[in-house]
Amino acid sequence: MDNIYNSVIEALIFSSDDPISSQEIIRVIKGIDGEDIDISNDEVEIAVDELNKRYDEQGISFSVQKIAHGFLFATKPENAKYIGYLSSEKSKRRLSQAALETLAIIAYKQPITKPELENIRGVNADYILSVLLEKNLVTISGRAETVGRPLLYNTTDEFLKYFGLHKITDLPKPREIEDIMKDEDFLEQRQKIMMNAIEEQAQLDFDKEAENQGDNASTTE
Amino acid sequence: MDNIYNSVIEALIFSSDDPISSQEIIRVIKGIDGEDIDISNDEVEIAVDELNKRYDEQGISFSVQKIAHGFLFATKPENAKYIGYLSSEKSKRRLSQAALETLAIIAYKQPITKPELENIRGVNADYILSVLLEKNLVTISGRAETVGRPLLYNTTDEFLKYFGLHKITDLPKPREIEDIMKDEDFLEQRQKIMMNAIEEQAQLDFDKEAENQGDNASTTE
Amino acid sequence: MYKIKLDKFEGPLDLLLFFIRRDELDIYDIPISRITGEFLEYVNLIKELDLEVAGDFILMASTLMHIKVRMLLPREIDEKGEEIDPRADLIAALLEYKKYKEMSEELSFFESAQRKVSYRGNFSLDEKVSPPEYDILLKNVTIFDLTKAFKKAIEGLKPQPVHQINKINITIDEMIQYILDKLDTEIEVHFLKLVENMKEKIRIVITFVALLELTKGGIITIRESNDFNDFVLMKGANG
Repeated sequence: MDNIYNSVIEALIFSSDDPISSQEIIRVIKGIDGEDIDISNDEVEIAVDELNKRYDEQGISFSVQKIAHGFLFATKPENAKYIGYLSSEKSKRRLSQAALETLAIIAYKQPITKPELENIRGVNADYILSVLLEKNLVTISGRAETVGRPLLYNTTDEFLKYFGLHKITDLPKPREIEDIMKDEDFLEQRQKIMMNAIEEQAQLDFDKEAENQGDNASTTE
Repeated sequence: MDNIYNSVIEALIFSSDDPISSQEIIRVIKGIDGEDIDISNDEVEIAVDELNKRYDEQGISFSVQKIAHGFLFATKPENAKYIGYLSSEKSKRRLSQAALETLAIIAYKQPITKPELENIRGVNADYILSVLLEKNLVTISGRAETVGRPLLYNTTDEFLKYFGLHKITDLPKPREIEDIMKDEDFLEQRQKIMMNAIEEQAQLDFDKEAENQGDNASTTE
Repeated sequence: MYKIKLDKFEGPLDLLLFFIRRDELDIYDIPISRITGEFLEYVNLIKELDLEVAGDFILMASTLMHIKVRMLLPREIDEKGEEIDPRADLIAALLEYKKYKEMSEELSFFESAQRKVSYRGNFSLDEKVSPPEYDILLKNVTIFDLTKAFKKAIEGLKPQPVHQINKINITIDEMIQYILDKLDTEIEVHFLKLVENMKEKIRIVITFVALLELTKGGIITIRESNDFNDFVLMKGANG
């Protein structure tokens, strides 16, 4: 095999969404450059070893990992705490989606009680309400006249400022959004969200499995 | 800044699936190593330049790109055909002419209302706006102060990422009206579009052929 | 009639630009009468083909005819006493549109270049150590996101309820025993903790009935928990 394929192999592993096997790599190379290209599984393995050797020499903080189904890139453990910090920021963003939804319901339905809110979202709102109150995006405006006289929640001026609105009636009307976003689009969106959830779960499962395999690998070494 | 952070910066960018800004990188480093760590945006930029220089020297087939206000690892174009063969991602449809025109207007005139937009293109924008919102290439950013208080539209970071731009001001300046009308350009421009279309067609044909070959390859294996 | 590919035009302005380009017309001196004629032919063609694009084109057709009429009348005069060309607004609109059409071509080049680039595909094995810390971060959130979130919330992402009827073989007596067993090992049991792992609503209901039974008999007592959302079970006088 020519060394020129090192770079192709590197790029293929880098951009592949799933771990890529040497057979797949060979299939791609032959697909583009012709069936008569002479390249074997072993040669792909050697290429990967060469790549990793170069990364090591250069003190590069990632390398190609071999797992059951193929090759993939991963960062080395040295910087794990920094990456963990970054990904925890990301999970905060996910949590923020719940906060955003809560905030949206309050914005459109205000004044609203906690039971009403929880009824719409279908989950307990205590924690998120406390954070939104603390961030001064919502405030308690009084009590409802209904049984138990639950507290009423409203958005604040801070909220308006955050979203660049002059007054609360400047919010796009759900009607307007409906006009813009066709119903099918929303269905599609919904499906996407559900798919995302499923994928995330799959990813989690995969991670766990990979972790286990990693553990096994290291014990058998 | 210490050079030791080159490796952290490299790992952070490598492990992030969204463009990560130098501010985020600094926040992570300070979050882990303490607020008193002395590291500036410029130093992050320099680190990234150093990393890219090393990748170049080592003939590594990807590099750090500045995209959508942040950094992201991306392959160099050299191996595009191999990667395209591997992933159906790249065979995704391009944006329509209508979508591109609408995006161009929003990009240069943002924030802009739907009536203004329709006025420039001379056609109703409902459908195309819904498509662009759905693709997250534009977003609603507020309301105009004018009569009827119409919604305002802006481009998103996803827009920047789609077109490989670091920031919106990286877009080329539109020509002055007077220049537009000195008009051999008219023809030239038109030729450019045709060439683009031809190239595109060639690429499609090529892709198809590659696909067929791929099929054949797998049957002859 | 010229052969015109219908789907090639993004709107009436695009079509007008095409006529101007094709016939090498001076955009500042558009022969309105001729171009109106061509435009109307095109609109009729669309109608004949029964295409649903006509609205914007018909509007432009009427604008063109209006300009055509005004061309025949004595020119209006602006504040400075200069004649107003009835075509001025149209010309300005054409130039403005042309400007952005060009930029859309630039965007198209960026798009082409970007299609040759791929981002990293797989992130599953990156090692990370996560600090256990949660906060809410509203970043890059626009009012569109807010409205979308609202729509999402009220349209209910809750999956459609699936009514699967499973017979649950559980009796109040069994649950009484379960609670008593718990209280043998722990002095206090929080109700929410007690039902935490119960998947079926009916099981929770039966547990609740069971503890009511126990309370009635004075076998256990209950008190409100500190956060008022829960209550605590303890052995009672008869327990």
